[in-house]
Amino acid sequence: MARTDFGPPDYREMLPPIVAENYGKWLYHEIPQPGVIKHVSETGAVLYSVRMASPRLVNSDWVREICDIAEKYCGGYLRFTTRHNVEFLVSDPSQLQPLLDELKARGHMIGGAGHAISNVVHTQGWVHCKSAVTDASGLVKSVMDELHPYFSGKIKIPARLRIAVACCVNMCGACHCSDIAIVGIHRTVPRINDELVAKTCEIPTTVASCPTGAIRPNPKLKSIEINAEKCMMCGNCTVVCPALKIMDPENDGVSIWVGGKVSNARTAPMFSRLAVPFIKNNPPRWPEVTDTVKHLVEVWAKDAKYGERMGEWIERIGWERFFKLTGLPFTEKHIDSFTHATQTFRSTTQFRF
Amino acid sequence: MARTDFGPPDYREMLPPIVAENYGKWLYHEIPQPGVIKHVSETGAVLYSVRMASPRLVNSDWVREICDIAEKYCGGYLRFTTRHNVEFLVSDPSQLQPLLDELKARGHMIGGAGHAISNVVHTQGWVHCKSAVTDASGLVKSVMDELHPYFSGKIKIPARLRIAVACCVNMCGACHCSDIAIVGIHRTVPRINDELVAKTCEIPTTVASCPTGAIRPNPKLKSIEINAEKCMMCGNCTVVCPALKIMDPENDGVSIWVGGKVSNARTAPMFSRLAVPFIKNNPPRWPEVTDTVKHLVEVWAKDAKYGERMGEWIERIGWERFFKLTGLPFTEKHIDSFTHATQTFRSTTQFRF
Amino acid sequence: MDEKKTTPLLDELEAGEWPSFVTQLKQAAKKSKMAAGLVQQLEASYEEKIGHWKHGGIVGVKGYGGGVVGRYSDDPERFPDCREFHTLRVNQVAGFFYSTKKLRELADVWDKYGTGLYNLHGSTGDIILLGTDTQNVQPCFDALSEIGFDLGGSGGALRTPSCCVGMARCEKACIDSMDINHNLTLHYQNEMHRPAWPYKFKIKISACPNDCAASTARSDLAIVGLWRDTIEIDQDAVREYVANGFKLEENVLRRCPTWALDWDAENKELKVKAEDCTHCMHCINAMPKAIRIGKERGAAIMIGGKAPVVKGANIGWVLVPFMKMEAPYTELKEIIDRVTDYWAEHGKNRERVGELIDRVGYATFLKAIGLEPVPQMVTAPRANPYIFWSAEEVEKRG
Amino acid sequence: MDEKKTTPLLDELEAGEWPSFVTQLKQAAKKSKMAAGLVQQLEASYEEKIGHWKHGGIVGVKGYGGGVVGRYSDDPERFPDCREFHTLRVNQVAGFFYSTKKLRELADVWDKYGTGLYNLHGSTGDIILLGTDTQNVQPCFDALSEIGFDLGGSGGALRTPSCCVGMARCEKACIDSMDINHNLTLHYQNEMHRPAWPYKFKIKISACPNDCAASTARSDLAIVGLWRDTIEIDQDAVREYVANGFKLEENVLRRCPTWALDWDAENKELKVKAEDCTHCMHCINAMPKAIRIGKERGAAIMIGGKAPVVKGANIGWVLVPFMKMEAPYTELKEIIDRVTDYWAEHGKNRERVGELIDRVGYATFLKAIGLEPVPQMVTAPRANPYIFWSAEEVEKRG
Ligand code: SRM
Ligand code: SRM
Ligand code: SRM
Ligand code: SRM
Ligand code: SF4
Ligand code: SF4
Ligand code: SF4
Ligand code: SF4
Ligand code: SF4
Ligand code: SF4
Ligand code: SF4
Ligand code: SF4
Repeated sequence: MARTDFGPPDYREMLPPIVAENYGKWLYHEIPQPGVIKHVSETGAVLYSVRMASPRLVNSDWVREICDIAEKYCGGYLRFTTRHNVEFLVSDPSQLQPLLDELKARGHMIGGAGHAISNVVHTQGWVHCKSAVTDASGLVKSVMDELHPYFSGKIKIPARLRIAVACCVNMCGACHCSDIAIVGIHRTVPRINDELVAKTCEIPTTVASCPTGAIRPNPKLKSIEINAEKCMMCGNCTVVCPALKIMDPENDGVSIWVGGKVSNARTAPMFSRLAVPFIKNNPPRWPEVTDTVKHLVEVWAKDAKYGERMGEWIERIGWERFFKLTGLPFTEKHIDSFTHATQTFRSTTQFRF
Repeated sequence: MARTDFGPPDYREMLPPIVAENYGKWLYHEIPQPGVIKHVSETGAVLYSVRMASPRLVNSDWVREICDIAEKYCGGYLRFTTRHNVEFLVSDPSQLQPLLDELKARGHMIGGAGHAISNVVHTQGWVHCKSAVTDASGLVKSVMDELHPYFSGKIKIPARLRIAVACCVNMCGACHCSDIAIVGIHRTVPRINDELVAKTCEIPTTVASCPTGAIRPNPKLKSIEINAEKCMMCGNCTVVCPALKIMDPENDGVSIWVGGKVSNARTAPMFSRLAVPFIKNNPPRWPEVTDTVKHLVEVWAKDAKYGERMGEWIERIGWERFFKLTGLPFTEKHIDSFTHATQTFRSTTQFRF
Repeated sequence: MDEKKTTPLLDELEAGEWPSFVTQLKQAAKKSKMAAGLVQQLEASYEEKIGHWKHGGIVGVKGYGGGVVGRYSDDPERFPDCREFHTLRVNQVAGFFYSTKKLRELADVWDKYGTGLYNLHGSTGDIILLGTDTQNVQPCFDALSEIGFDLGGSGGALRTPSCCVGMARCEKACIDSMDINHNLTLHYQNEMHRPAWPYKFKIKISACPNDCAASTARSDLAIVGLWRDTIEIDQDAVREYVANGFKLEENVLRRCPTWALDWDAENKELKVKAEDCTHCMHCINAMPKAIRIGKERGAAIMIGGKAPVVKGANIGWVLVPFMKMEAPYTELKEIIDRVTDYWAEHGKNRERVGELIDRVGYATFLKAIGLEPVPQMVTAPRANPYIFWSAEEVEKRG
Repeated sequence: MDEKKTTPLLDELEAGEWPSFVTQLKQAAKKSKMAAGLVQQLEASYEEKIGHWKHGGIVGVKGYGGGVVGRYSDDPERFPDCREFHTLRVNQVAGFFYSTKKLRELADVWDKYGTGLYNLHGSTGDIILLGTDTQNVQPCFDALSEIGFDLGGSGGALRTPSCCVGMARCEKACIDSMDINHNLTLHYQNEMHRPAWPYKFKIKISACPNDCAASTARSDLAIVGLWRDTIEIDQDAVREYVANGFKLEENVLRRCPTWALDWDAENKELKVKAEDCTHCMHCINAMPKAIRIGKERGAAIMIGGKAPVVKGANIGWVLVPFMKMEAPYTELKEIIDRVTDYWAEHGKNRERVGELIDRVGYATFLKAIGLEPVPQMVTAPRANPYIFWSAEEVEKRG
């Protein structure tokens, strides 16, 4: 029998010597140029980290290519970031420029550090998930083809901006707390295959799975029925009972959310909040989505103060002004209708016109 | 048959001439001395309003006494404030001092204007309400006997401080939004008189009246039973079914709440929040309550900035420090357990030690 | 029973500087047996730490369904003199202004038909006449109507609206709170006197966001005066404040919630970024001689304020960010009617309008009363993806 | 089927500057039939605007209950080459550091047993090996174990913990995030590999409140480094910033959330009111050469973070405001055990720990796991009067 429960390789064996030697001794950092972070240690050691964009969905040739590069310039070590970029760790300053040159020559993109748009945290999409309402990788590629100058530092912005994409409301990733999030949503009530329900689904479990109590048994058909007025198209019942189908190419699409953040820097973490309730799926390039995202970035970049994240900017100017400045319509969809909805209703006369 | 639906006397017939003449024309005001507000009109008219404490629960002799005074100094008009103080409106500046002297001579207390503690908004208590867990008037009297120097201006404070007292959680008045609130609470589960329930109560209505679903029918006895673990002692069922008794002299008492406000000045209105979960009823003078309230006022007055209300002060220093500075214990009772509880849990590492 | 006539506990509440309600009670007790009965029962409550009133029966006057709160002792044998102790809720004058003549008439009536005890005023704003028996209720009301005082509301009905002093004595008034109060009170007499609603409904009016009538916190529908243009700054007066050592930076600029104010030290000018001002009143409150409310005045309507019973307290939510307020307040009344009609039809028993909105959703409520959603209604849009879509909004499926 | 082999829609995603996943897929397709099948099915999804995967069956390796996500095409006739397309979740190295040697070994194994397609990394942090069939799962795992790579979690189990780079390359690290990550991953192999819990459970570790691992938002139990004494200020370095035109007032003082910083312009000294600092990182982030984290270091434990399904998203709540973090992290593990034991016992099916806490109440939860309530746990105490009292806390009634 195979070994089990041995865990991952020990990180200590995966560290470049400069990191092992200066572990816990770093003093400060600078960002001398886009995508390059210089860390200085109390030992005097200096480390340059070069950040390279990755499509995240990669193949073995790509893996071998970055290994080639890391062997050439970085003693055979590299790392990935929590947002799926690659980092080449250069301990010999003379190797920095040659590395950058080679990356450029090979067509790789450098950037994402400091006040920039970094890689997009995203999900499986049609590539691999059964729940996908849209394709995450395609959206990322389309959006970043527009926004790459904000990654590479060609266009400067006031602060970090984090984008995330999720192919359904499960939001595998960071959508609930991102500066801009793109989330696949349904807009129609699940369709019931009564015969299949009778055959394959546990009725009580299915009824219980609905957070709004929209489902009740239909004893005549040994199936269930859904109260359309109460259904918020969350899809939860379809996970429990595969005889319910919610996928609807005509009506599924994406929503756009803004102003979330994760860090505790300055302000507490914030949830992303609804900006655009619905845009139709328009593969392969989702032009309405990319236009909207770009527009949001531009309006924010123009009006925000130095260091002010999207959500902090909106908090300062107010959502009233956000909708005015962006020109996005405010609709009844924007008003919360879920459990803690009342907590978002404004109970003060302090607002802007 | 008597006239009906004619409404109250017309306010226009109840206004002193200076008010009628300068209606809508006031320019600015000053508070030249405690309890005296000077309003200046664009017509040049000057009005002095003298604010006098009232016990609110008064008799006809008292009414006639203030009428006497108003006739002597104010042309036969007076008003009450929204916090139940009396206001004498003096249009002839030469009458101001004599009025003040006479009020003093008669033993009345002047104050409550500007940065002061004004009258206590309160409720019926044992004087008149069937739901009263404590006596509101007695608490007010006891507390204000301690705090009157803050009303009369003998002790200065950084901002307005509003106190409210309610004899049960119905909070008739302002307790849910007061700088300091004293609220009568129960701590034991209603006792059931099964026979009486069977005779006098609608079981389904009683079951439905419980917000936590703690009540279920007891068909054997044609009565109900209460799940003690789920009961939050709100008393709602006892309103619907008089065969349930929640009054418990041993265990009823008062709780203290802080940091609420009503105005939209600077900050949005705020709810009062739990400071002390329970103090035993100790009539006639509730010394533990008055000590605590006085202590709260003193700690706030010492630490708050100019113009900073209790809730604004706490917002600035944090609840961690509030509990430290006041020495009040923080307990599991302080952690919300009701509908929107999670919205008060701290989801950031930003806090003080 | 005679030793009972001493009230050692209550007596302690006659000491001290704050005006004593016990003194008021005892004075009344000298003239009114019923008031004397109350004193005895109250002393017992102080001794036993428990109230002695029981669930009220229905007491009323002809033609009205409310306005009287029935009250009975739970131990009429022991406290026979206050076995019945009803209160009448009486419409106060808007702004609580009175001529002494009117107050004296009132005192005479109440001495005749009741204990001569009052709350001036009740927390909702009524004149509360405290303590009479069933047989005196109708004669008392008849006598009140002679002198022009009508009853307020109780039960599933409108309560007497109440308001701040507003234009009568305040430089910050953006609307005529007292006139609105009086007008609505007259207009809605039927809704006040004949309970036909799921529960109580309260209206309060403050003429500016300082909210001296506590309207947003304490009424189902609050009318709060404000302006939609810019604050008015008298630069000379500002300079005078500054010259007198007023801490402009610390006490005003830093406290403006939106940093809308800037002091141009060079030109000695206070500048306001109009689009940033959220009319929080602070600079106006702090410098009443130099800063005034704007010129384009009206009111915000806030909906759903209430105390905690039983789903938790609410502070009213923005329903209409701005509405002009000119007599006869037709637009306002239309909104009130649409709100109360919808609530009357859809509200459950003992469900305040705020709880109804919570239950059905704000969007549904707005649609039902015909208002467009605007961002002022929320502090932030939804954070959850659980959006409702109706069949009409989407493409039909094959 | 041959005309199907063209992929006009996907091809459009090879243009543009951003690295193309389509290029990656197509390269893989050249070597792997299964990858080629995926490309065809994906093109169909782009055409039809609908996914083509169906509910997965259970696929696994011997000895483990999870770590493999089974995936089947919903139209195997049409897309026979990717009729099975399972993924393996593989424990990443703490901090995502790799020697190229290890990565090459991995690539060799995966080319042999699967499509050669990966997510580097999955959103939870695993190495995701994307696409193999049922018969290759076990051999693949055996080969992986040869080179020292173990599986991650799926189902009702712990997920592979993940962390920020921390001490390895960051001056702000208050704790050794990578070591904690590695230690916990090894310690909890059983909890990861043999699902025995109501639902998934995630742990993430960030070595300071900047939270570069997104731990508070994205894990059930987050460990966030911080300090409990004071920030360290190098006054000379501050002066240098100021001398170089750094906007101290505008960019630091005004942005400190608690106004804890003051610039003494006379003595050119930056002062901090230690008791006001909430370690928000801002001044440290803004002036990394001048301001450093404090000396008394440890971590806060945050509980309950998660995505929206199905009761709404949570950002983790303070469970422990401060805990020292020294290997072997015994105190931390005790807390984790007590939390997961309680949750395993009381959680409903598909109920995350945050939802459980919401349901039973924070006080109940704290009591169950033996923690004292402290004010750091809440942003404010309760505003409603609905306090629970137990029979033991009150006087017995007769
Ligand atoms: C490499 C990485 C950690 C890792 O283990 O992989 C990292 C590294 C650093 N972060 Fe980060 N952060 C990394 C993900 C994050 C994340 C998580 C995320 O984006 O999903 C966050 C939370 C983002 C959010 O709030 O939504 C994050 C919030 C920060 C912040 C606070 C930013 C803010 O103002 O809100 C700082 C402080 C700063 O930059 O001033 C910071 C600072 C830094 C510093 C400067 C720390 C240091 O002194 O070394 C590092 C250089 C970063 C840079 O990009 O400028 N890092 N950082 C991650 C790089 C991801 C990437 O490829 O872009
Ligand atoms: C692969 C991955 C997305 C990716 O492209 O990286 C993923 C994929 C799936 N997630 Fe996820 N989740 C992934 C990270 C996340 C994250 C992010 C994180 O861990 O930081 C979240 C948000 C954080 C959280 O856990 O709440 C996340 C929240 C969910 C949820 C919603 C859970 C909730 O309580 O709200 C579901 C729904 C469920 O469990 O039924 C879900 C369910 C799923 C399922 C298993 C849906 C399903 O039943 O088929 C997806 C399998 C897709 C597939 O075909 O492989 N996934 N999922 C990520 C795991 C890779 C890894 O192991 O590294
Ligand atoms: C007379 C009265 C209105 C009435 O129609 O009766 C009134 C009158 C004035 N209020 Fe008020 N307020 C009155 C109840 C209130 C209330 C309601 C309450 O306390 O229940 C509030 C809301 C309190 C709260 O937030 O909890 C209130 C919040 C204010 C504020 C905002 C205070 C703040 O900083 O939060 C101001 C502005 C100021 O004083 O700077 C204000 C200002 C004023 C001014 C200065 C307005 C003016 O320019 O004339 C008046 C003189 C008041 C004084 O006491 O200094 N008034 N004021 C009420 C006197 C009650 C009393 O007897 O004490
Ligand atoms: C008399 C008065 C207290 C006072 O001492 O001034 C009062 C007295 C009672 N209130 Fe009240 N409420 C009074 C103002 C209020 C206020 C304050 C206000 O209106 O600004 C509130 C809070 C605001 C609100 O309406 O939410 C208030 C919230 C309640 C509640 C809780 C309602 C809720 O939805 O949370 C109840 C409970 C109920 O209705 O069952 C209640 C119920 C009661 C009852 C009718 C309880 C009962 O069934 O016996 C009390 C009758 C006492 C009695 O013996 O007269 N009373 N009640 C006030 C009415 C006088 C007046 O007409 O002017
Ligand atoms: S977000 Fe939804 S569709 Fe996308 S990978 Fe996660 S569970 Fe699948
Ligand atoms: S989609 Fe969601 S809301 Fe609609 S019936 Fe299914 S579980 Fe209920
Ligand atoms: S607070 Fe409670 S006890 Fe007091 S008057 Fe109101 S309903 Fe009666
Ligand atoms: S007191 Fe309240 S919580 Fe307890 S049983 Fe009665 S209604 Fe329910
Ligand atoms: S609410 Fe405004 S207008 Fe009315 S009295 Fe108070 S300060 Fe004056
Ligand atoms: S009214 Fe308030 S928000 Fe407007 S400028 Fe003055 S202080 Fe600022
Ligand atoms: S979380 Fe803090 S310690 Fe970790 S990498 Fe980010 S800044 Fe550095
Ligand atoms: S860490 Fe944040 S809270 Fe502390 S002094 Fe610096 S900016 Fe202020």
